[in-house]
This record gives sequence, structure tokens and C-alpha cells, in this order.
Amino acid sequence: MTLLNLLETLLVIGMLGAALFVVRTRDLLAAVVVTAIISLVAAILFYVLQAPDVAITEAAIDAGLTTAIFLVALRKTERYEK
Amino acid sequence: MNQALLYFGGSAALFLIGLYLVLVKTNLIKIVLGLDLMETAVNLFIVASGYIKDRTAPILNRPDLLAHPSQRAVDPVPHALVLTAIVIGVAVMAMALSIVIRIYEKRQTLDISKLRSLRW
Amino acid sequence: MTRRVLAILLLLILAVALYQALARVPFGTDRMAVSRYYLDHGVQDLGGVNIVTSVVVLYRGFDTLGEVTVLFLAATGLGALLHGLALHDEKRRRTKTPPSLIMRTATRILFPLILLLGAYVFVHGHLTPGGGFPGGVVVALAYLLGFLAHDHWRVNHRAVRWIEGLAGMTYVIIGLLGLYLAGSFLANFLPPGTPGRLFSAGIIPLIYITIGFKVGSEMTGLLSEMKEITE
Amino acid sequence: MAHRIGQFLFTALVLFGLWLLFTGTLDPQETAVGALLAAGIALFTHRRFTRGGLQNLAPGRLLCLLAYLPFFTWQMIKANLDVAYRALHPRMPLNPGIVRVKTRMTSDIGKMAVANSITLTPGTLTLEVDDDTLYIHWIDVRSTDPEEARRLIPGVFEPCLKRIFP
Amino acid sequence: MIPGWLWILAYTLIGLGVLLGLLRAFLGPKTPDRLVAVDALVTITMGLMVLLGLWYRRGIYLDIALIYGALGFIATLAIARYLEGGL
Amino acid sequence: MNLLLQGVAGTLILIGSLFLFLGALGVYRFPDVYNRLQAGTKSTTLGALSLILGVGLAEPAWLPKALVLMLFILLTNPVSSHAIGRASYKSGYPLWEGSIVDHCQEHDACKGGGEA
Amino acid sequence: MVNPILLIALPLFFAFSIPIVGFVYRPLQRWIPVVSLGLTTLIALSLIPRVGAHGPIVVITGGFPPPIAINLTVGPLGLLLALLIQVVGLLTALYLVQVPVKEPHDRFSMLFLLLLLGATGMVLTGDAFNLFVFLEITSIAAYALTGFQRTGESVEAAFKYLVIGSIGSTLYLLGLILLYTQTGTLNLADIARHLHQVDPRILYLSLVLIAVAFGVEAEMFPLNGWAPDAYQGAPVAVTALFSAVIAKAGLYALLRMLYTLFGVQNLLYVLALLGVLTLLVAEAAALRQRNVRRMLAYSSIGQMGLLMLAFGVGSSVAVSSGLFHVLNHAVFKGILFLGLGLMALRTGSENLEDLAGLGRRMPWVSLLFAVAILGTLGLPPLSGFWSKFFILYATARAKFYGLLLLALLGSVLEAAYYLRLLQVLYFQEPQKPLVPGRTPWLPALSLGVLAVLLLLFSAFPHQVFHLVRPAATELLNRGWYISKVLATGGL
Repeated sequence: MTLLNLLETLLVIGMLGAALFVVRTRDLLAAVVVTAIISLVAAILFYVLQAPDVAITEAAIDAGLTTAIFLVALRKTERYEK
Repeated sequence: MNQALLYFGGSAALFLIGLYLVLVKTNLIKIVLGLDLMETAVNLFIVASGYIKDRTAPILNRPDLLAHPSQRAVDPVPHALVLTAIVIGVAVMAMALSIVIRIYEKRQTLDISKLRSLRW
Repeated sequence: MTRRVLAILLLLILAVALYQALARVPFGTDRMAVSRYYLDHGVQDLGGVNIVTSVVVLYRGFDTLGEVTVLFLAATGLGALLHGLALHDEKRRRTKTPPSLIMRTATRILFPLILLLGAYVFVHGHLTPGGGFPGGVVVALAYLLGFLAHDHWRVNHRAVRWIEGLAGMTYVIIGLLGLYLAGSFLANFLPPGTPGRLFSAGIIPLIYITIGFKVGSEMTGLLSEMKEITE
Repeated sequence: MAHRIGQFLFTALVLFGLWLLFTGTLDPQETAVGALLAAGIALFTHRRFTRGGLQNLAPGRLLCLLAYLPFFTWQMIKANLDVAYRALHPRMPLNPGIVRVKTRMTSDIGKMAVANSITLTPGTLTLEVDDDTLYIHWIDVRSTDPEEARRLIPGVFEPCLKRIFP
Repeated sequence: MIPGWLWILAYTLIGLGVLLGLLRAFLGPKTPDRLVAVDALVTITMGLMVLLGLWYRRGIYLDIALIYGALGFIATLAIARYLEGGL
Repeated sequence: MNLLLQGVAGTLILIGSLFLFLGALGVYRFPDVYNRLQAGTKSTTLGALSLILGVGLAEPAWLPKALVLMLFILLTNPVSSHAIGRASYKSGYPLWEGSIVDHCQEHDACKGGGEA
Repeated sequence: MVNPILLIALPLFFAFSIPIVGFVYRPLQRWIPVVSLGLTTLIALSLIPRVGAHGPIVVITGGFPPPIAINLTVGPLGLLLALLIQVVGLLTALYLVQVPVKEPHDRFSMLFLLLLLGATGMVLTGDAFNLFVFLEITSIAAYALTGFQRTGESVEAAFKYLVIGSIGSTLYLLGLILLYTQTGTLNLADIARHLHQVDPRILYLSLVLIAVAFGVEAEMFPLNGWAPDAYQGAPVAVTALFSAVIAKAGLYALLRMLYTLFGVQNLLYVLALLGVLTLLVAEAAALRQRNVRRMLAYSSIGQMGLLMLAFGVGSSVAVSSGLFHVLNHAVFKGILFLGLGLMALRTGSENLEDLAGLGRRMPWVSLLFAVAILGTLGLPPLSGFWSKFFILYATARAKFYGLLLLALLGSVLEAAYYLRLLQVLYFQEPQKPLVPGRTPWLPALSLGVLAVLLLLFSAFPHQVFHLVRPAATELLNRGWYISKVLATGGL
């Protein structure tokens, strides 16, 4: 049981909390922001799991590109789930 | 806390949450978000399954790593697979969102219970 | 309501099944089979110190060709689906907030730096983490930064598609060169070089540069199409 | 034309310097590729990257920049201690507001430098720039008078920055 | 060498920072608040990544921090532009 | 000499992580988005800078890359926090009720079309 | 000596070149799929003698033998399906040269080529993860093509397809990784060889996950909700492809997994049962349709059910006749959908009542249409009879009497709506005038080629059975496949 494991635990729990937040919220913009957080946290986890290539790709593609595409989709549709 | 439980349980839970979003939510964008979560969960699972305790990343740019790489580095294959899976995931996401934009343009709603042919 | 109950039932079943199976998967222990070969022979075979890159580009290079194709498909499909989308829908016309001066100026300065960062990532794919895909995406995101901060920033679509097509064709041609020079598709036909230097690892940097250009141009085109529909 | 060449050279030089820092080596292969990439990227970004040209590298301006850095670092540390004190204090002594100040900088990049410096230092945050007017969120408003505020916030940096970014 | 207690202290502080950032991201109450949390989290994570790079003694990990920062910055900017109605 | 360098590096790392934590604390505790930004930009920026410098000193081979990282943080962080602040204001996020003055209210430059 | 890798490499090259060709000389764009598929058809044909003589060709990529690098396994079965894909694709491409779909044409050509490329890759690859990549290529192209018309129905269908399809592929990835964690390899044959190391619970979970994933593509019963909508939403030529080859590629992958990877001969009755259910449900749904395209879509799903029954019975006769039926069905459905497309060009609608009286007004197309319908129903002189008869015969031989009865019931339902379609086509008075115009000649040519194929199959059923027998042997003989693939190298 090292400190690093505690940090990992915190990150995984944070990720699950974020996922539950996505389920609950009605504001899709908040959901997209929180999904970006999930990707960012996943990138740290990949980093801790000694997968730097994956961490870079996850950060670049999931956090950057996907968020941008989601924002455009939100702009062209509507922001709140009715 | 047990690391196996942490990573495997965490990715399984994330996967289930994503699937729940896809199956239960009626908002199209929420469904796409659910697909995204499922992707992330599977990727996390793949990387976690390739992790080996006390070993380092498979980038052998230090002389001491070159001696017995297979005793020093983690499994590189899952990383390669996840790279592919992430790229495929973003492709699917882009397609899904462009379809969502089109549906909204045609039907002025994102609620699948109001879309005739999407009620499954 | 029935849908929710059914879904939860399904999820419960899946959860139990996953639990049963995942409890049997050992964590953090060495179970490598093919990977052992990659790790032990990768550097001698190809001269690339980043084994993940060697796996991605050479041992499983065929997957990567497919991966490039998938991205190409996504860009193509998105362009097809959004073709002729009403550019200005009257109902929701709104005045756009112009970007602030700080953002504009900072972006002008950051744009070349991020491009350089992207280029660094895909040129050094065989030495450091990263490679063609993240590098290409970083390049595309540099353009996204431009789109965000400058309303009138445009890319030349024709040029983008030229680069995209040429890069894709180059990738296939490199593969075919492998077929005719080294006996099998996508095989390495260049000397491995000294591990750890920039010009090493045979065709890996070549392919990653191709991928970088392709992914960069594709994603730039995709983002630019998305920008145009929000105007 | 000569101006364009100056812009190009300046951009390429900056990018090349950055490349050297990235790679952290002087290996001829790396530097060759770096020079190539820097030139290539500079070719189509130099007009956006800089308005000036090689005169940006005039020794006087570089010296000013070097002198500015420690001063700025000191300001930043002060800012942080201040914010830390407020964050740790049980009652959080806040006295925030948005004030309007004028800046004397004229170039875009100068305005940006001032605004960024303001953002990074004691309890201030640039919210909006409108021509030469800065709207600043101040965590501890000590004066609502524009002239006084000007002296307190951008006035600290301007003498220095004015020389770096004329 | 950097002593063990320093590592522990540094990790604890950064871990608490991540925790607080995540809490703010969940509590909101509005999207700008979450955005601030994301921005702070990205910077904290860059620090964490660099620190872990030192821990593992792998210089390559600095690259990741750099790209992570760049990407986080662009994502933040995109969301901010959406919020102010400029996208 | 080396010991001194390591000592400085350790101190910088400790200060850095302390400021990272304080920044996050400020983000958590402050009452409205503008005040949170004050903490979120300044403390975390200084924290990250000092931490990265510390790591660069502890492992001198990494110093150039660490410098790039620091430069990058210095360039991007104020811009992103400015963008967030501006976006919050334009999207109609109200100032904390304890705020004493708002010069931005009566000016067109601060009006915007967003929604928080 | 042609390398089979060209079957993949050439279409990719052509697909990437389409935008550039478009800049140089625009009208050439439409011919690129024809050229590419023509070349690949020739390549596939030229491989037949080699595969027939020496068994599977194991093509290595990247310069390393199978378990290390990815390989293609061009066995009799893979080659048969690849050839089928190329031929049907070529004919559809010819059809599309003169009956264009909506703008943008260049993007349509790329998507079309890549759809076929993905299906070809799926049937040829010998690597489990590579199969996933090709599955995704196929399905992303299919999503885009489904929504290509950009009408409300088609984009909704595309979304539905996308959601179900991507759940499926995520599940496949999960199942595959579960296997990887136990065997440490991704090559199909190598996994199969090491399967005994796998913990049984993990094995069953991954079996179910993988079966579900390919069940989606193969339109298996509870997972085929997307199919009718997608068939209706896509451009008609694409529907022909979906029905004739894409679903077959999914079925191939399912079979490859069940027969070769898992080797679960004792569980195949589940597949047969699901097949019969698919058949019954689809045929019952088809009865109620007014839209001919949707009716044909349900019929196509029903035929997939019949195929699953055949492969689920799993005897040598059943598998050969199932493969024969794959060929038959591809040809019949090709004729039906492409013919329907030609009819709709003139009538402007695909509703049942609008096709009234076409038998006299478009005699040739209607004749082919009717022959294809009779063939699907399994009328004796036509090839459909042989394949269907032998499938049912094998079912009876395997003592699945209940399934046999249900399958027969399905056939009766099928006959009911097809005969009504024929009745409308030939014995009802037209209500609306036709849109003036002539049937363009290239589509007519491709229909003609399909008709010739149909006649050949009908005239020489024996030879066709002979042709597909090696493929059936490959499928049924697990050890042979494994040893052939791993003989080229290995750890």
C-alpha cells in the first residue's frame, strides 16, 4: 500500500463519480466538460500504468478532438436535455 | 486497496455506467456520451491488463533496459491495441455526432422517444 | 419504464458475468507470449527503441493501415453527412461574440509553436512516446486554436485534400515497396541504424511522418468543416 | 519584401531555438531535421507570428526581457502569497470587484503582455480588453479611481514592457 | 537525492489538490466553475506528471506533460468560446 | 555542489506542490468563478513552474525540456484563465454579492451572447 | 504470381486517390471503383487455382511469420467470399456509374470502396484484432452510407445502426482482450491452439461477447433491429451490398469464431435455434410491409436465419449447402435490389401498389425480378431449390425435426408475400404513368451478368457444390486450419 496507490484509487473513484455525474446532469455542456475530465483522468491512469504512448494519444484525441466535436454538435443542436 | 479490484472493477463499473446511458437515456447526445464512456472503460481495461508490477514503459532508451527488456518492461501489445481503439473511437464519435446534427436538423428534437423509427 | 427495468436487469447480468470473469484475470503479473519476442528482439530487428511504435508500425502495421483508413472514413463520412447543411438557420441566428484581443494575439504566437510540437511528436515517434496519430492530432488542434480565436481563419480545402490523398497513397506505396524489396507488405526495407538516433528504425519514421501528415490534414479538414457549419 | 524576410528569419530562429530545447541535444541529425521543420513551419506562419522582424532580437530588448523576468517572478511570488493567505484564512478576506484602467501600450502583443502579466500577479485578472481599456477583476479593490488603479495595476509593469514591446 | 519524506509530502499535497479540483468540478454550480476546475486540474496534473517522471527516472514523461498541457489548454479555450457564444 | 543542487531542487519541488495544493484549495473555497480563477491561475502556475524547475535541477539533463514546459505554462495559463473569466462574464455569470464595484456593467465591450 | 495482399492494398490506394483524381479530371471519379474492383476481381480469380492446388495461402505482412506479425489467410472459404464480394461489388459499381446517388459523388465512391475493402479484409484476415479493425472499417462505412441520403429516415436508421454496431464492436474488443490476457497472442490460429489454457468462465464470457458482436453484423434475431431501417434508409445499390455481401462477411466472422477459434461444435444448436427464430420473426414481419424495399429487407434477414440454421446444423452437407446458399442469396438479392432500384427510377416510389403492372411496362427487369423471387422461394429448376433443399435435408438428418418444421413454416410465410408481390407486378393494372426514360445500359449489363450467374448456378448445381466443398472442409476442419497457419513460422 503505497501513496501512489492511494492516488490511483482517488483517480478511479473520481472517474466513476464523473461518470455518475454525466448520468445525472441535464445540462449537456456540463456533461461534455465532465467527460473531458474523465478523459484527462484516464490519461493520468494510463501514465501511471506505464503506457505513455496511450496517455499522449488519449489526451490528444479524447480530451482535445472529441471535446471539440461535441461542442460543435451542442452548438448545432440544443444544450439542455428536456 | 487491491490494485486489481481497483482497475478491473473501475473499468467494469465505467463500462456498465456507459451501457446504462446508452440503453436508458432518451437524449441522443447522452447516448453518444455513453458510447464514449464505454470506449474509455474498455481502453482502461486493456491497458490495465497489460500492466506488470514494478516494470517500466516499453521505451528502451536507457542502456540498462536493453539487457533483458522482457524482464524490465510492461507488455507493449495492449498499448498498441489501445492506440488503435482510441483512434477508432474518435472516428465513431465523429460519425455519431454528425448524424445527430443531421437528425436535429430534420426533426428539431434530440429525444428518441419522439423519433418514430428510433424507439427501440 | 419497462425499458429501464430491462436495461438494469441486463446490466446486472453483465455485471455478474464480468465479475466472475475478471476475478480470474490476474493483475500485474507477467503473462506475455508474443510480446516477449517483441521486447527481446524489437531493437535488434528494427532499431527502434520505442517498442510500442515498432509493434504499431511494423509487427502490427497492417492494423495501423486500417486505423488510418478508419480516420479517413470518419472524415469522409462526416463530410458526406454534413454536405450542404443549412449554413445559416434563420431561427437561431445570433450575433457571435468576437474573440478577445488577448486570445487572438496569444494564438498567433502559439500556433507555430504547437505546430512544431506536433511535428516533434511525429518525427520522434520511434524515440519518445507519441507518433503519427497524436502528432497529427496536435497539428490539427493547432488549427482548431486558430479557428477558435480568429473568425476569419480559413484553411485551403483543396490543399488539405491533396495532402490527405498523397499521404495515404504514399503509405500504401511504402507498403508495396516492402512487398517488392523485402518480400512482404509493409516490411522494413531500410537499414535499422543505430538505436536511439533520429535516423534509425528503418521505415518507422517514414511511416509515422506520412501518418502525421495524413491525420493532421484529415482532422484539420474535419474541424474546418465543423467550424463552417457553426457559422 | 525585406520585412517579410526578417519576419521569416525571426520566426524560424525562434522555432529552431525551441526545437533545440525540445530535443536537448546538438546531434547533427536532430539539428538538421529541426532546421528543416522550423523553416517549413515558419514559411507559412511568419506573418501571423510576428509583426516586427529581426529587430525583435535587438540586444537592448533582450536585456530588458532578462531584467524583467526576475522582477516579474518576484511579483508573482507576492501574488501567490497573497492569494494563499486569503485561501487559507478561515473567513476568506475578499473585497472583489471589476475596475477599468487604461493602458499605455499600443501594439497588440504589448497589450497581451500587460494583460498576461496582470493576470499572473497580485489578485488581478484581466477580463476584457477594449482598445486601450482593460477591465480587471481585482480580488482586493483598493481604489475605484481609474487613474489610481492604473498606477496600482498595469503601472507596475508598463515601464519595462514598453521597452520590450514598443 | 530527494529524501523520502519529501516525496510523501509532495504526493499528499498534489493528491489533495486533485481531490479538491475534482470536487469543484462536480459541485459546480455552473459550467464556468467546472471549467475553472478543469483548468486548475490540467496544471496540477502537469506537475504530477513531471514529478512522477522524476520518480520513475524517465525523461520521456516530460513530453507527455507538455502535450497534456497544450491539449488541456485548447480544450479549455474551446469550452470557454462556446460559453461566451463565440463558437 | 551537487548536494546543494539537490537541496534546492527538493525545496522547489516542495514549494511547488504546496502551491499546487493551495491553488486547488482556492478553487474549492472561493465564492464565485472570478475569485476561483484568481487562485486557479496564479497559485497553480507558480506551483507548476517551481515544481518543474525543481525537477529540472534534480535531473540536469532534463533542464532544457523543463524550460520549454515552463515557457509554455507561462504563455498558456494566463490566456486560458482570461478566456474563462471573459466567458463567464459574457455568459451572464453574476459577481459574488460581496463584490463592491463593477465597472464592466455599463460598457458594450463586456456584453455577450452566451449562457452560463 | 500475385500477392493476395493486393486485394486490400489496391482498393486502399484507389480510395485515397479519389480526391486527387477529382481535382485532375472530375468525371473519372465515378469509374475508379469500377477499375479497382475489376482489378481485385481478376486478382481473386487468379488465386483460385493456387488455393485449389495447395490449400490456404498464408500471406505475411511486416516481414514476420504469423504469431508475431499479422497474416492474411487466403483459404478456400475466405477466397470464395472475397471473390463473391469483389464480383457483387463490381456489378454494383457498374450500376452506380449511370444511376448516381446524391452529391457528393467523390465521397460516395470512397465510402463504397472502403465498405467493400472492409468486408474483404474481414473474410481474409487471420488475426483477431485485425478482424476488429476491418469490422470497424466496414461498419463505419456502412453507417455513413446508410445516412448518405440525408433524409430523416435514413439518418435515424444510421444512428440506430451506429449505436447497436458500436456496442457490438466494443463487446468484441472486450471479449478479445479477455482471451488475450490468457493466451498472450492475437493470431486466430494461435489463440485456438492455446485455448485450453483459458479459464472456462473467461472462455464462456468471451464466447458470448464475441457471438453477440458478430450477431449484430450477421443480423441474428434479437440483435437485428437496425437492419430493416438501414436497408430502407440507404441508397438502393448500397442496400444490395448490405444484403448480398456485408451481412455475409459478418456471418463469416461469426462462423470463423465459433468453428475455428472456439471450436464449440457441441454448442452450435444454439446458433441453429437462433437462426430459425430469425427466419420466423423476419418472415412474419415481412408479411405486413407495404414498402417493397422493407419487405425485401426482412426477407434478406430471413435468409440469413436460414443460413444460420444451415451452419448451426454443422454437418458436412449442411455447411456445403449453406455456402451454396450464400452464393445463391447474393445473386438473388443483388438482382432484386438493383432491379428494384431500376423500377423505382421509373415509378418514383418503392411502394407495393406503385409497382403494379410493371410486368408489361418494364418486361426485362420484371422478368429477372420474378425469376429471382422464384429462386429465393426455392422453385425446382432454379439453384435456390438445391441449396434450400439440402439445408432442410441436413436439418432432418441431424434430427432437428422441430427446427425443420419451423423453417418450413417460415418458407410458407415467405411464399405468401412474394407471391403477392408477383401478383401485383404482373396481374394488376397500373395506377400511375411511368416517368419517361429508358433503362440505362450499364445497370442493365450488371443485372444481366447476375442473371447469367443465376443461370449457371441453376444449370450446374453439382459443379457449384464441388466448388464449395473445400471451403466447407476448411470450416469444419479446425486442426487443419491451425496447423496450416502456424506451419509458416512460429515461436
